[in-house]
Amino acid sequence: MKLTRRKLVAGTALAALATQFPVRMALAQDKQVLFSFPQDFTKIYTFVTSEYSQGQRDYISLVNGRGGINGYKIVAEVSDHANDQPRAIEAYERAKSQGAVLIDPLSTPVARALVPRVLEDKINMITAFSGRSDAADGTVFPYVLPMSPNYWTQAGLLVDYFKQQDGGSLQGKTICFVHIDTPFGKEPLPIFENLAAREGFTFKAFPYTPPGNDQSAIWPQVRRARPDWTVFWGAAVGQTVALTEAVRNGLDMSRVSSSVWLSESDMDVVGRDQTVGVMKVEPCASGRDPKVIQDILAEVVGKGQGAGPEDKVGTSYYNYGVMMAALMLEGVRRATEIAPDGPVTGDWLNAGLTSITDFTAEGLIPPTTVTPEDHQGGGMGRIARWNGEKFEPATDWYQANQDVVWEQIHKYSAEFKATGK
Amino acid sequence: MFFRRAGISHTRYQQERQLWPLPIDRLTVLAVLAFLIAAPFILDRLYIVSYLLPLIIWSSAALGLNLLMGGAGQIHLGYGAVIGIGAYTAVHMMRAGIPFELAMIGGGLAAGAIGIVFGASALRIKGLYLAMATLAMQYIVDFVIVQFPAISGGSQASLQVPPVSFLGFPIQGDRTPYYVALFICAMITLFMLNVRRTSFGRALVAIREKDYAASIIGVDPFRYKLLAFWVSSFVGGLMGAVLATCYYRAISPDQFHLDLSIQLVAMVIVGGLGSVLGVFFGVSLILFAPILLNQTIALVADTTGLTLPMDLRAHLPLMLYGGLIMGFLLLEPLGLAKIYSNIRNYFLVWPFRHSRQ
Amino acid sequence: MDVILLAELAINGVFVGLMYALLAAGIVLIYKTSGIANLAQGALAMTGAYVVVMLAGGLGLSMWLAIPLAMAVMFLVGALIERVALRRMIGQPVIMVIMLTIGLEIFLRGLLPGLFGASVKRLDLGIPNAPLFLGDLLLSRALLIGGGVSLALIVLAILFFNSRLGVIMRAVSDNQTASWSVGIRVERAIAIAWGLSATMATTSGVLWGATQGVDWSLSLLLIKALAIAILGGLDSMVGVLIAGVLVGLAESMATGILDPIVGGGTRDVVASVIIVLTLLLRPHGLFGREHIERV
Amino acid sequence: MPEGRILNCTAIERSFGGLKALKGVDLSVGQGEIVGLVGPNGSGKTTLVNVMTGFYPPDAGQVEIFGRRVTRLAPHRVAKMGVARTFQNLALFRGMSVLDNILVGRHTHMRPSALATLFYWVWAQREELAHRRAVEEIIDFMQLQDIRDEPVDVIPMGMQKRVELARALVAEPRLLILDEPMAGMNQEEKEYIARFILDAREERGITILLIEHHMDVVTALCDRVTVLSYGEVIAEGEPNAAISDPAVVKAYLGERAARRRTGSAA
Repeated sequence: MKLTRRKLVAGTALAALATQFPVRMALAQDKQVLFSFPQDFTKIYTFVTSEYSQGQRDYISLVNGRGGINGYKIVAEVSDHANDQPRAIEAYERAKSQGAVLIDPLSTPVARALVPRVLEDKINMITAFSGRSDAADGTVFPYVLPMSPNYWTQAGLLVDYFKQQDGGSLQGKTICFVHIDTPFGKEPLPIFENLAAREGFTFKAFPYTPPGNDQSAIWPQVRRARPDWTVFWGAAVGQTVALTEAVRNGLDMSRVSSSVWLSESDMDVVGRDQTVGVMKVEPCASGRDPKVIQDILAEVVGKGQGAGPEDKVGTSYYNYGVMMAALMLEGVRRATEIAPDGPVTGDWLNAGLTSITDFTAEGLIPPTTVTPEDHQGGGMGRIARWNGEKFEPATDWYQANQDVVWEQIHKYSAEFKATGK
Repeated sequence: MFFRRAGISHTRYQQERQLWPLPIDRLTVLAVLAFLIAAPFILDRLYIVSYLLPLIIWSSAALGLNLLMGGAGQIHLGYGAVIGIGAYTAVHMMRAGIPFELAMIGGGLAAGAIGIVFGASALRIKGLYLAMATLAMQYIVDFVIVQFPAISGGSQASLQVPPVSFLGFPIQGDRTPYYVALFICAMITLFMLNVRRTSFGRALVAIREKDYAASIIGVDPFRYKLLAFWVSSFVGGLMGAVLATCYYRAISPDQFHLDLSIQLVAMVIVGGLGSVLGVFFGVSLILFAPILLNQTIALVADTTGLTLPMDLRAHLPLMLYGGLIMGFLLLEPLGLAKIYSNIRNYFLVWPFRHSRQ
Repeated sequence: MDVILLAELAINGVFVGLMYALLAAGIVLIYKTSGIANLAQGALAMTGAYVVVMLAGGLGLSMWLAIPLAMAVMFLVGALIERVALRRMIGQPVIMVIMLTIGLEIFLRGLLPGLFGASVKRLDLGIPNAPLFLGDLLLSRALLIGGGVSLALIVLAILFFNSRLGVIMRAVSDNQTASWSVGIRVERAIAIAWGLSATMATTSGVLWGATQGVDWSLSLLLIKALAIAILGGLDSMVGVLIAGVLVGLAESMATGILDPIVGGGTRDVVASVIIVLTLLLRPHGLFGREHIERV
Repeated sequence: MPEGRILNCTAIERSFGGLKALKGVDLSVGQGEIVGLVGPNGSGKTTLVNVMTGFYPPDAGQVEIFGRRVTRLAPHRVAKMGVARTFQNLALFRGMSVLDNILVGRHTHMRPSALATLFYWVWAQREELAHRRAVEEIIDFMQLQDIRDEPVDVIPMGMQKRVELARALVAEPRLLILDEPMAGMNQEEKEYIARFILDAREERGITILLIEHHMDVVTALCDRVTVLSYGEVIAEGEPNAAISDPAVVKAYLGERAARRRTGSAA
């Protein structure tokens, strides 16, 4: 009995060791660019990751299916880090050993933890809608690339939109901000506070305890503050609960908004028809209309090579995934144009990524320009409203209040540079 | 090879009280130590930085918890917070220019001081109630760290560890952090092994087993309970500093949440409560099982084309983690240490399996 | 301070507290019969809610059929957990039993999202969200109904303890060996306690799931339930009821009054402070019997 | 009564809830005596010992040990004064070997420190080995050589009692309190323990307070006995005389089971 158990253990250990090798052998083939996508499929980011990852993988399949980029194939290693830093670090170090030139952890805590490593190892880390907002400053964070409107920019867009709607002035108005009480939730505070001073509106913040499954004591306070506009800022359960409580407290849905973290499935949970009018910030188009999504449907999903359920294609988060994959691959394309024969290194890809100019992914995303200084990509987005079926754009792509945003970016990046915070 | 105990007789108390009275054990220890020292030169760096290093650090921390739980019999579900206190104290000290060696001690002292507060509740309550109290304290410490930007590091809630050195060696790259952690781990391991053969350790066991009987022998239960909390918190705080400096390099509050506390308790239990060697086994299993499972699934998918739905695949490690905890408690409550000692005892007397050990 | 706001916070607090208390009642039920604190109670609530969603969404059953069915299923699940796992742990140190329930919690948190999908699922009870105004005072129907159902179930649980089966359970909790010797089937009583507890957890999961949607985070309800169970006294059903109201009120008031002062969400920390203070000042809780292992 | 009182209890009262367990008990033990404490079950013997050794503070009355008032002193402080005791239900430390169990008994003579543990070879080793010598003497005295390295929970009950006695003796106490050391033993084992108790007094000069049910043992070993019933002293003095005191006979005859036991003992 003892011996059989021992054999079992030994066998398992051997099998486990054996798994260490195959990926390495695949590396022997040349002309490929290795991306590492360790993401959180099981803990905090479950609400977004599966759709986001599906979009990324489908887009990469689309490009690879068309023969790759100037002779290079893209290989993406997807794994689960469960928002757990040791596992994320393991995944990162593994990716580094295997020669990955880009990592997309899609998690704010993981991204923050990896910052010192990527800066040292010169591996490009994509921090779309996550990580440090001040990483937009490419001079301080050369290898950290958000390439998407950061939270400060999103807050700036929202305030500007409110101002447009209220006839060009927010003087004397009240904006309530209900946010999850984490660094991520607190991040937009300085932007709102600065803009409150500049535009003359009253700003009130209401933090709720993560993950925010009970906000019943928050929203009566919000209602009683009689806000002209309400912004709720959280993720996952916190978002749906916030929206439900907003409905229950009878707030006017057309004056309630969130960040990029609102999706069709949130609306399903709250009730599609109860939330008509609610706003979100869109970094890219949603739905199946954009040409890229049509191409994916035809060339990837249509051939049965889709990475996930077909009905998820075209959701907001799916399109975020496509958007980020498109930007990464545009970076690869630029890199192959700058140095066609590589060598494929972090610096090689970095040069490509930071020379993306007016890229729109055939209409999916606003014109995006990434430079060595500006890693945010211009900070354009739009406001969309839920119409009961889908998110409908309420504005064109535009940018707003970037002066305030960049003031913050420089302030914090300077602090990072000075004190290593 | 055969009957490894044969021909060994001790003639002095000192010989008999050695850490490893059998020559075969001393040989094994030396071999493992030699391997660990040579590892950075013979293994791929990946295995150093993301396997051996966390293994060493987590084991050292779990040893601290093991002293408290296995040694003194006190439950602690807030050990992650203790480690966090040490890490934050040490990092703030290093950022103020205090050398790593002192900051490390400072982290340990701060964690020890607050650990005493945790422990004070153990003077009034025990068992389940102590578990609840420490659980609640974990939440309170989390709250305090997050709520005070002065502690957590401003709006980004992230603190980078400045470049520091240990005994003159700059802690950077892949090797130095590993050796620093290995050195500290060796010290803590020696300490924990020695505990079992000194009056201090015996007093702890006495408290654990029957505190009324301990007190009539002259062991002050209050003093030793607090001392157990103090020592284990000190080790936790020390390891917090090492964790931050040698492994994370930047700390944020979520590194020290309840998950870490539960993970450490699971490691100690899966390894075998009270066993020093078991801790290393437990840490290896809990730390690496999810990673290996992930890779095995990926391998199966690659070779056989058999794929699992993404959600199921992603959640399998979590099930395995929970399953491991339950499985060990139900099938082998004494943990991996017991399994190891069964095997060892079998081979010690092999082929005479019925000999007395 | 705005009186109406205070009143609203108080009313919300009481009803939310009752909803938490329902989960705590399950913990108390198990503790009363077997002396085990079930830290997987939150995960059981999550499991129950998932089962409802699967029965309703997956099999297309109506909600009013799915919920009773799920409660029956969960009764069996609870009894099964006791039979397979907890019964073997008799005589083991407390820490082992606590860890077993934590292991179970982790396992369930992996199993259900793994099998049925991790994204948030909708669970619609058909309670209208439209606000209900009482003068200037707003009442949330969902909270009223949730709190009401919880109150009814806890009262039922108290009555149950005076029924024949309840008397048996009380006997078991008082002295297992003695119960054995007078012919009470202790194992069966404990298994029933687990089954009932899982059923109550399911109700609780459904009520919370209707507000927040169903995903793993339902298991986080545990800490509140624990605070209530400890404040009330781990072996007192009446204590749960009163502690539930108190904790709900305290949290709601803290959110309204403390948050602006601290500048952060104090809600969860209130529960923790309640646990610590209770344990230090009155370890057996407000209504528990004083037979705690003391030093 | 000999000079140099070791233990002196005066008017000890103690109640639990409504139950008065001790109602003004007086008891004294002189230097070098073996004093028996007997009485039917529930008469308060163990409670009295618990009061003496600091487990329960008395509601009223005084305890003096070696001429010092120890009322309200914590048990470990009483132990430090040179008092050792054994328990009615064994109180050995599972998870340690016989040797380590006895070594714990040396606690009051050692200077345990966490730091010394880290630097074992420099600070702790010499002390450990010195005390090991004292322990080996007791092991020889109690004839425990064979089972020295066994885990304490696997050895037979009689041996466990002996280990507990060894643990008490190794502390080099001046006063030793034995709470039913022979409960559940056969005749041979009882004789062994009786021998050890006498030797402990003869060779080590230890004063002994003995709680015992076996009347043959009590009359054979003790210089004096004190008889308790319902928390009161009902007889005191030379063993044979005290036991045949009418009040004592009555107290024991109250129960049929008790009568059988005294009958067989006499």
